[in-house]
Amino acid sequence: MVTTPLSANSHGDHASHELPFGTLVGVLILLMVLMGLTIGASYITLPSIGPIPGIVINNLVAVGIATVKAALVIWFFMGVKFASALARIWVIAGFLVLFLMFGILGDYGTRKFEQVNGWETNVPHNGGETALPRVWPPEGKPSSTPEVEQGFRPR
Amino acid sequence: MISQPAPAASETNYINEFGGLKSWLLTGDHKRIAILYLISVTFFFFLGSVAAAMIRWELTAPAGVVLESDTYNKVFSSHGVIMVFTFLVVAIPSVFGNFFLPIMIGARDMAFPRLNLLSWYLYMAGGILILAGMINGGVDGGWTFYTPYSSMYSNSNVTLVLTGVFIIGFSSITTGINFIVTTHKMRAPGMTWFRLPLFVWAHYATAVVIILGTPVVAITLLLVVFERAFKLPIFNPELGGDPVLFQHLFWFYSHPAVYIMILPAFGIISELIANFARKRVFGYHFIAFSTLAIAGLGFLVWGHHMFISSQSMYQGIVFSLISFLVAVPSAIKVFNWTATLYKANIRLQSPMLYALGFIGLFTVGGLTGLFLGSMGTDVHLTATYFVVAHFHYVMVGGTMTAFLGGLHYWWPKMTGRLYAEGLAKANAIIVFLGFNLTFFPQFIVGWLGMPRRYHYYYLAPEYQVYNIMSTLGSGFLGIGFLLPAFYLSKSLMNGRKASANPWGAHGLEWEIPSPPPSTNFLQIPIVLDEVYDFDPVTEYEQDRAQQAIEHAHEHPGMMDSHDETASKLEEGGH
Amino acid sequence: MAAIAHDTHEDHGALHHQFENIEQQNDSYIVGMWTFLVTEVMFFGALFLIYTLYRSMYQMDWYLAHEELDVKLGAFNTIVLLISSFTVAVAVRSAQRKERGLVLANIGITIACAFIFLIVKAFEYSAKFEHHLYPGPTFGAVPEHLNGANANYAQLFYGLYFGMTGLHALHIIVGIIVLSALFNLWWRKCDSVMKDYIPTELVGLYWHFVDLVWIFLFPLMYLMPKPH
Amino acid sequence: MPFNFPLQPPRASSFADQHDALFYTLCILTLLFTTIVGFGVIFFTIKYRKGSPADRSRPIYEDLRLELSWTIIPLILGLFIFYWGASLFVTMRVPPKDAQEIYVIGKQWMWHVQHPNGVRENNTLHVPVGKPVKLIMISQDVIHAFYIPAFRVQMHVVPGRYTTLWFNATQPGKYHLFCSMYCGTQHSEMGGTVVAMPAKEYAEWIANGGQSTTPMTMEQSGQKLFTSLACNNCHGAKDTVKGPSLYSIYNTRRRMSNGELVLADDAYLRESILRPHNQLSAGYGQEMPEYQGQLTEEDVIKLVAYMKVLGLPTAAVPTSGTDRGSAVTTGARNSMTPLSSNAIQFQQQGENPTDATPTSRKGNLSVNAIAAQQEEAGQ
Repeated sequence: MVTTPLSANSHGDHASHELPFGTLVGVLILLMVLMGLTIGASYITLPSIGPIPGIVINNLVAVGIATVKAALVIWFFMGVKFASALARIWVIAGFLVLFLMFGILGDYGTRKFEQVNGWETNVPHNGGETALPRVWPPEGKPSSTPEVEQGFRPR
Repeated sequence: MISQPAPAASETNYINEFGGLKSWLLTGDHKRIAILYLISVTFFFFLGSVAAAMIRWELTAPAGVVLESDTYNKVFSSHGVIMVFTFLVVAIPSVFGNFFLPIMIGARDMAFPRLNLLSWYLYMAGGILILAGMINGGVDGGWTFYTPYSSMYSNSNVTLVLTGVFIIGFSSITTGINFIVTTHKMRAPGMTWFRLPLFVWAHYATAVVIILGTPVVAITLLLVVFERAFKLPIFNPELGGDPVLFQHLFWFYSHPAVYIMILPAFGIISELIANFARKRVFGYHFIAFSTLAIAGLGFLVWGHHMFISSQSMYQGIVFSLISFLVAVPSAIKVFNWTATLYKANIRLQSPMLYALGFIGLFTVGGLTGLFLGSMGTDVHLTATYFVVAHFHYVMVGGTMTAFLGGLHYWWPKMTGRLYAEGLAKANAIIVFLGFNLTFFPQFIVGWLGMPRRYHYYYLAPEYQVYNIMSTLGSGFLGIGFLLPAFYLSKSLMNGRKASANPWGAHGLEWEIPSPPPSTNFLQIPIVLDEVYDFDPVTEYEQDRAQQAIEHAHEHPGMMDSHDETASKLEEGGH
Repeated sequence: MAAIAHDTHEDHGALHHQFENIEQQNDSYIVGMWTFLVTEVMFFGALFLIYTLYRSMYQMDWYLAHEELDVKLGAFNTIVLLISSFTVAVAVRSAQRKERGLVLANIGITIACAFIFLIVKAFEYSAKFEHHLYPGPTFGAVPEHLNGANANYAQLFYGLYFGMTGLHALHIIVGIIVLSALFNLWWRKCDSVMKDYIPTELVGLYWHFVDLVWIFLFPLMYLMPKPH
Repeated sequence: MPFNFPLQPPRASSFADQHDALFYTLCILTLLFTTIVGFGVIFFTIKYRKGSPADRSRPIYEDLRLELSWTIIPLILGLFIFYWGASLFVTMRVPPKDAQEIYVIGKQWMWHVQHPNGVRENNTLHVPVGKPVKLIMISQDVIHAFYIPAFRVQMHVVPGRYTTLWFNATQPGKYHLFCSMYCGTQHSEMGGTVVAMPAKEYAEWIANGGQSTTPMTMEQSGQKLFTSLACNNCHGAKDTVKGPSLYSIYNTRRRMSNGELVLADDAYLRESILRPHNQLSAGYGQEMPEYQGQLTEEDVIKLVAYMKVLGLPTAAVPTSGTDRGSAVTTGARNSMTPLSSNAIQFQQQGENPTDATPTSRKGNLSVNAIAAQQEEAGQ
């Protein structure tokens, strides 16, 4: 029988891929534990490390744990452990391009270096009346997040 | 290639094996699905062209001719939406890719025939939604649908049309999945990656871009729909949302989408150049890898559509840099195609004329891209007719020309009929000239500063002369698009039957009868020889021999050197 | 060749005409499914991107707004989904071992979990609607439920909350349909699933993905740390 | 209908020369490469046409040196162009500290410009020559783009975010001003004129509160007010959902919402400008803001004078070119009247996004077209 090129990366008989039941249970328990960990971590406020503020670390921890959980599911439940190299390439490619897309955030990260001042402050005659017809800043509690101060929107 | 029993042996082919409309609408055969696609994209292209004609007519006078501004805005938006989403993105992959990718790699069908059929139905559903939106009330906002105009201010059928585009997105995703799996898993024995025709490489790269890009625009447009339908305030500046974020997400797909439109065209051109120059493509590996490079880098340049959209200057610089990097692979292709012609045996048949025209037009289109990739000039030229001209040089001069070239090249294989070659050649020249007359003046008028999507330009009447030239050219272009419809459909009725390989071309699709049998191959071929396996010298001698014979038949009695070579060849030759 | 392929594998489902042998067919389906999941990743990825951006802009308001969500319900739903993901994995395993009873049981549990998830979600949504926390002109009509967050940014938050969880719920519903179809096939002892574990595996992959999305949604939506 | 073939836009700012240098360099490169490729294609096609007696022995299929050369050379050229373009862009993007600031608001479908001392104008921008000018821009509704071809500058005007644009005009004169980002029905008419005047004249112009020093007829100044107050946003050539048309309204009988017929004489027009809600035309709500206390009697007289000729055969409309600078001048009248009127309009749109008021512009066009043609004649 002529071997087609695919058999290079095809894995013969798939029936040999079943995980031991114990492993599955173990993964499930691990996932539960990690979930508890996330909930717990979200209530304690972590200290800042050097320049990185604590809130960022909190978020990193949360996302990190979620990523570990995701990895567990992908590796064991979804059987990437056994999948063909091709399937793995696709898994990686997907997350890689997703990562590229987050480059969009770079725009917002670097924009604050060339922020544009509004005109309320430096138009003498209209006493700081905003040029915007809409009520601005909008009603409700004025936000106190640092990013806002850095000119994501006119203040 | 070893394999096929004598071609033309089989009388039944994919067209006549099963009869009845039902057998077409429920078919899983990639060839029949390709034909369904061919009919539908032609229909949509016709609609888009009508809109284009209206635009051109309206622009002959600075203060418009017949239309109200609202109507005009809806017309140009319809032109953009129809041409981009229902023609350019779909046409080449879904028609020629669908038809020939499995044949070229020696497979009986796509990996997932039913998915393939589903993609056509999705396409039609989306297309019908779009048309519905345009018929009852129309849509404006241009094909880019920038927020907040599209999400908060437009009072046209944006919701309906965007839903249609969303659905069409899934149609191309399913096609992409099919291409990827098929190329990876269905190659015939011996069909190694570097024996793949460049057409297949191009479609593989395209599929990758489709898979990774389309979902992003799908969700983005869906969010606009939600904002209109359920007041979901994602891009609403009044609530602190950011309309520029929409542009980021939109172009993250829509720049790669440009490569979805042009890469398959590259594939077709590589086929045409190689087969009509009777010579292996120069730098096969470089073209193949440049295709992948374009697909990869294409995901990193979306920001060059946004240099002046209040995007951060620093990120803009990065995008500009990468944009210049992505220009290089395109240059590589053009030079390689040109080099292929060196020491070749060039047949100037109609598909080749389109291919040569493509090289010229794409060169101009690509180089004018540098004007827009370099930030300094982009500030002045972006959002003017310069962009319109650049885009049309790449998309009409590139993709559309390649589509026509491919159509002429594979028509005998798809239908089993030969068309009027003379008319086809003339048409290729009409298209080339008409195109340049249409779009070159737009470079100038854009450089003068005429913004795109303008209905009236009475504030700057000096633009009129170029607009009139452009409209004249569009007339010729229109003829160039109608003529093929005429002589191709005529060939269906009374065209001569086509042999299995009317062009003397090289490739698996030419080793099976035309039109091919339903299962493509009676037996899966085993590929032994390289791709585009021509030898210029023997090709040359055969040409001379053939000429000599023709010559001898014209002037019987007269003997000259030609006939000697001819007789020699006829003894020892074939 | 196809004939040979059939001889070497007696215990598999139908071989479609376009394939040469069963490995090719199985591999194609698996790779195809993964490719589809990649598109799904990008699909939700864009939403997560938007979420990240706006949250970084309006941290405090979003924190205040998210306090309205019920962590207990969220956690409960997470547990439900994790369990369902586990049972699907077991179902696939049993499908490979051709243990029909186990497969049916596990798919059944999964479907049940899916319904529980949806019901809980329905309760959460209805609460939000009562409190006028759905985007639109009447948003924030009951200010005390904003916990002092800026109404506009809170509306952004709930816009994304409904958008993302809504799309996720949609995927769950699709999952229920597919799982039920699979269950039906096993119930009727169809060869297509009995002899070939691939259909079960594909549905499993899809369901795991739905679970994955929630694994990220839960901490991001319900568990914001207090900005400090 | 001028059929000359203009080949380049006027160069009127300090950027123009730098920009054109890069532009023409790119043109030369394009020409060069197109010629190379085109010549190659044609030459080979002729030399190696089917059966031509050319030598085809030892054909080459791969040549690394060749490939590298046409990979590296375009790359180097590209990087060079990139550096040039990027550096030019940075200079265009970073305004000098001492630049004079002018504030621009884009809204459907007009440009509202406000000079530092409070002088306002619409669809016209007066700038001094030889001084760097920095525009601080924001949009009230959709994304617009502020585009002055002669200055080679263009920038989006985004709602909810300030953007800047700076230039240094070098040539006095009138230049086109366009909105180059699609913004709805009248997108193509959302433009006007940039008037670059010598610094001294500009100073005078500012000092006179934006009055051009040349005297104007009542109708002309009325027209200026009419546009500067954005009356034509609602009162177009035809009745629209937003407002009744004022075309040839003078001395016609109008049906009021309370059913009575009223003669539209001077008194009525004045009344409905200052206190529109007292006598609502049939079928219209109280959208129109009251101009009581916002306009001087003089302004009102000018407006009424304009309404008398508005919509008559356009030849009869005495226009003042496209110099439609506003006349809202001194102290008390420096409040944001035209804006706050649009504020109401904006908030309505905010609540009801789909209300984007399509209006026919044909009638309005005639006036503007005349104006444009007069400008042509003037230049």
